[in-house]
Amino acid sequence: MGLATRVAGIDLAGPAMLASGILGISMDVFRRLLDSGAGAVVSKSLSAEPREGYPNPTMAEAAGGWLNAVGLSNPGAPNFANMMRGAPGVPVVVSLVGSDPDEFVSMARLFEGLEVPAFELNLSCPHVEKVGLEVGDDPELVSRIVRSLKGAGVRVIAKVGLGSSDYLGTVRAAEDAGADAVTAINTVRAMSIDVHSGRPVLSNGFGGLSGPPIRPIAVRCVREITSRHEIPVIGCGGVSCWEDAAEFLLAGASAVQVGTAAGGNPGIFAEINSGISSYMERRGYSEISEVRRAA
Amino acid sequence: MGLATRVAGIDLAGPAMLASGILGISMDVFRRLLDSGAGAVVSKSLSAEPREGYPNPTMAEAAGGWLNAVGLSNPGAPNFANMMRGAPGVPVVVSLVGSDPDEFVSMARLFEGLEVPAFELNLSCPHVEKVGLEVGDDPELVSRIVRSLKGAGVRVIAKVGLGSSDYLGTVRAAEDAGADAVTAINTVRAMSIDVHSGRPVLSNGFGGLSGPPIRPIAVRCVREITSRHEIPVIGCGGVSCWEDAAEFLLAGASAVQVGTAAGGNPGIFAEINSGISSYMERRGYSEISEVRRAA
Amino acid sequence: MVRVTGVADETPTVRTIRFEDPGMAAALPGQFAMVWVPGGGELPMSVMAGDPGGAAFTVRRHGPASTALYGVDRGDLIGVRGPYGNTFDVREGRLLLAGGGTGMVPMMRLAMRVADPSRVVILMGARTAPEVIFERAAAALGEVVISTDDGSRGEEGTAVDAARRLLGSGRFSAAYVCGPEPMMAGIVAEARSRGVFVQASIERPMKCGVGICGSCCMGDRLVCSDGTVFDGDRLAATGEFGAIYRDKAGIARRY
Amino acid sequence: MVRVTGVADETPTVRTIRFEDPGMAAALPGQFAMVWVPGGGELPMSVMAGDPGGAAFTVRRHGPASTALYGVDRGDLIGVRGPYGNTFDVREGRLLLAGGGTGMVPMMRLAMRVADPSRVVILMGARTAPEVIFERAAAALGEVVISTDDGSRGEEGTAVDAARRLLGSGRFSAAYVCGPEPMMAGIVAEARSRGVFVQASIERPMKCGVGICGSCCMGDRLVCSDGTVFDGDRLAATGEFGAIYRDKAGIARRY
Repeated sequence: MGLATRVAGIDLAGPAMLASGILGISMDVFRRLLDSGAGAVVSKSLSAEPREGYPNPTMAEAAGGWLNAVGLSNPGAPNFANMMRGAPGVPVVVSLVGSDPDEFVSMARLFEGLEVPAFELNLSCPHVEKVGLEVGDDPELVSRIVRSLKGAGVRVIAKVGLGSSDYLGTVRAAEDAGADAVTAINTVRAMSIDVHSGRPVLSNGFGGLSGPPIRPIAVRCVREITSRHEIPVIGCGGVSCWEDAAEFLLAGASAVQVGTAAGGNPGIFAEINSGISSYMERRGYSEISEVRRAA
Repeated sequence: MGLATRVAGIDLAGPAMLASGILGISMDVFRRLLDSGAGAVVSKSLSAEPREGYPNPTMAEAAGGWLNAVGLSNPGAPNFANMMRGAPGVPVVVSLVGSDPDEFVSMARLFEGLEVPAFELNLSCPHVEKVGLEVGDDPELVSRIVRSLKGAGVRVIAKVGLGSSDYLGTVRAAEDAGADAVTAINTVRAMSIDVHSGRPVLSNGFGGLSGPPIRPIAVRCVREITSRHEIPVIGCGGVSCWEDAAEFLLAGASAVQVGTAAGGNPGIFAEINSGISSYMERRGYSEISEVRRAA
Repeated sequence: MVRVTGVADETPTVRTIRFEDPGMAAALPGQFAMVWVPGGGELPMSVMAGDPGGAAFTVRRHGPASTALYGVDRGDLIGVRGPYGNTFDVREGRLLLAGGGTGMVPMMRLAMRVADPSRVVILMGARTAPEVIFERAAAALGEVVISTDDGSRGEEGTAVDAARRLLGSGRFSAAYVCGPEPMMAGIVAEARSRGVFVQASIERPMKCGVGICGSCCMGDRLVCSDGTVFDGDRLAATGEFGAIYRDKAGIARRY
Repeated sequence: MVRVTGVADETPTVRTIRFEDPGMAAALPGQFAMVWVPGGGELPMSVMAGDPGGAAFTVRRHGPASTALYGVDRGDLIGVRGPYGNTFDVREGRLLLAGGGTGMVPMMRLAMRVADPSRVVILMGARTAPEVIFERAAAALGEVVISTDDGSRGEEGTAVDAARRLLGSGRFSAAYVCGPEPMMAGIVAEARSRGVFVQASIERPMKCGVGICGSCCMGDRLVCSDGTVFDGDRLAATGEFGAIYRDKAGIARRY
């Protein structure tokens, strides 16, 4: 009975990966999470240049989950590539954010020779203009970006979310352009306003909702994608325990990503592995993929 | 200091209306809710013919809210018009669901002479095919439906939700066609799967998520609409207390609808009225509209 | 989800499904659960609690969901949510508890709560002898009176007839009833005409169980969240009790 | 949101903001809150608890958020979430508590918790006399030693110098420190070189406060959720303590 699985050509030690944007700027933290049972780790979304992001407040509790508008703060792809070079033996799925094919390709080239099993394209950040959802909402642009990266010979995961066009069109564009997998979904664009001050709780006003409130929406998207498309799907959105991970697998996901719930609890990966392992044992499954096929 | 307000030509005794689909098949229940402080009540979405809806389970708890796929069960517009005729003195905003302009107009005609301050068009039911979101995702069709109804001389509220196209396009179409107001948002398409049986928790598989988990998404939509459009907006999605109602008003809404939280608690309208009243008193406001303008 | 720990036949069409769940074991008389049989549907069920930590549903197979629940086996998992609803107002003095069919469940729970057999009369109504359930258990909780429509067991006649005779004795300070709505309506009317405090635990089709969907409305009341237990006066005020029900589309129909 | 009940100047640039909140009043020494000043930003603040039900933040104005918090008035509403983080491991014997600037807050809370002035030495480091805070309150909680960089009050020199002298006496079983990271690094190194158990409460830029954003990482540790309090040995193992911080973009920089 194995928790190890393979998605989009990426070998995962377990079905639960660290989602992008969580805990993602220290190679030492990545190593700790991989040692704790994470199947893989995904970096923060890297841009061509460093970004400071938005001022605090960038995160606030909302609806039993979290609302955030960190503003894609990141050290920039060149600095991150250097960080990886300085910490060999820590494979990282590198998340990239940008607005045109050349930008993505030149960022990807920075990681040549490093342990990057795949690049995850953030096509769905809901709170930064010109990148993220504005790219994902343009299937033709998505297609060109994916084709360019595939032409550069790297594995590509397209991370989609609920924007202002049909996200299934983005999935179709990514699949047709040769993407290896899809991650669904990103945070959902949302807002909270403090009634006492009359002000939005985030400095940016709008943010992305994550955690338990979006799980049923994410499960729906995974099911919608896997019932119409062949491309492997990595489920993301509110996974907080092994049952949640199993729910995504049953919806058709090949693996899951854990975001908000990994906050303050690096042990969650071991908890999920243990729960899924017992679940598989009770059901007589020997491979993760059997959970997916059981629904 | 008055809680009474006027939205889209509809006089509301208070800012909190009963949302469509909740408690909506008994005139006696409507009367009780109006007596309990509801500013107005909206019927279940009525179709041209009666609908039994989906078999149970049609509702399940999810993510701190509820997932439902009732399947638009309703007695049909003709039966409902008769119910209203038999219970004079109970004004009801009538929610309609259909797929073409003629169908909407002939349903609306059934209510001539009855106390129907407005018709709310359900353009956003996420779990029934051919009506609901499939209509709302087609701005041109929305435009024709609204124009036809306005031509018939009735007030029209367009209820929008997150479908597979830009909901703001639906809002624009409704506004341009002369709609009097917009209700935002409907439940959000979602799914839960029971890990023990491997089955979706609803008989229909997909359903709509309501309650606290969708509030930040709904607040965002209200803010997005009111920052781009002039049309009055009725905020709907997870309002559970006066602070939530105030949050929607601060986001730009002219009134709110209460759905899930009215379940088992008809007293919620009085609670919201009392809380908003104290809030207005503390701030020195004499009208609901001042809350909206304070943000 | 809870695991079924036992299944027992009560009659050829009625079974009791036992399971363990601390929340349901604490359900009050009259409270119900929404019970989901994966793949088979969901329905409201009155909760029988007995053994420490244990609870049970007694189900008669008729529609698809009840037949699915009737068909579960020991070891199966079923979904339960609740308990929902209110409970009875237990009065002093001598009490008549009248149950028809699986409407006996809340009456048994109520008799357990009263826990004073000397002041409890349990009237068990059934169409025919094989449909009488819980007889032995009831005998430990109060004086048992059985009526069958065909006279094959106990008094011949309806439960309403039997209740009329018992209430006519004038010995009762309160009556409680659960069963088919026409039966409840008859007994409530009998009690009210004699000035006897009466409550009924109503069964109506439900979708949500928590006052959202409105399926179970009776006049301006919701059975799930205002009830299931109502005073006779409130029931009479609805204008619908025993007279009007709503079909799946919500159309009001006469019984 | 909580309402500010009082504001008191500690120095020309440091103020204590009092408010009432049962959750924050129960914060342990070393725990912090994320404090939001509507329109002014949000920042992590060590929680001072004192009066029953009351709590306070002591803030030095430097950046936009701390200046906004410094500027609140009695009656204003501020947002607080938390308390977050762990607390100190209080050892037996004689304890050195060293605080620099507003790093005195957790040291004061710790001294209150030890509640035995006879075994507490409080070392208060400041650049210059007017920046010494909490002196009177500290005197009730232990023996007070003051050091100023310019010698305008107490010993002349850094807090690290003073701690070196005090630890050199060999009388301490443990040392606790909070203040600017270079100061903490110096004192932690002194204590470790002498085999004295030492803990530091770390301050790093934070966005979430709950281990999600990673802004506060130090090696493989997160200050918000693994700390704020770490043993000296753990700090040394990070390879970053006192040496490397991350800017807003997450780029590692040398102090």
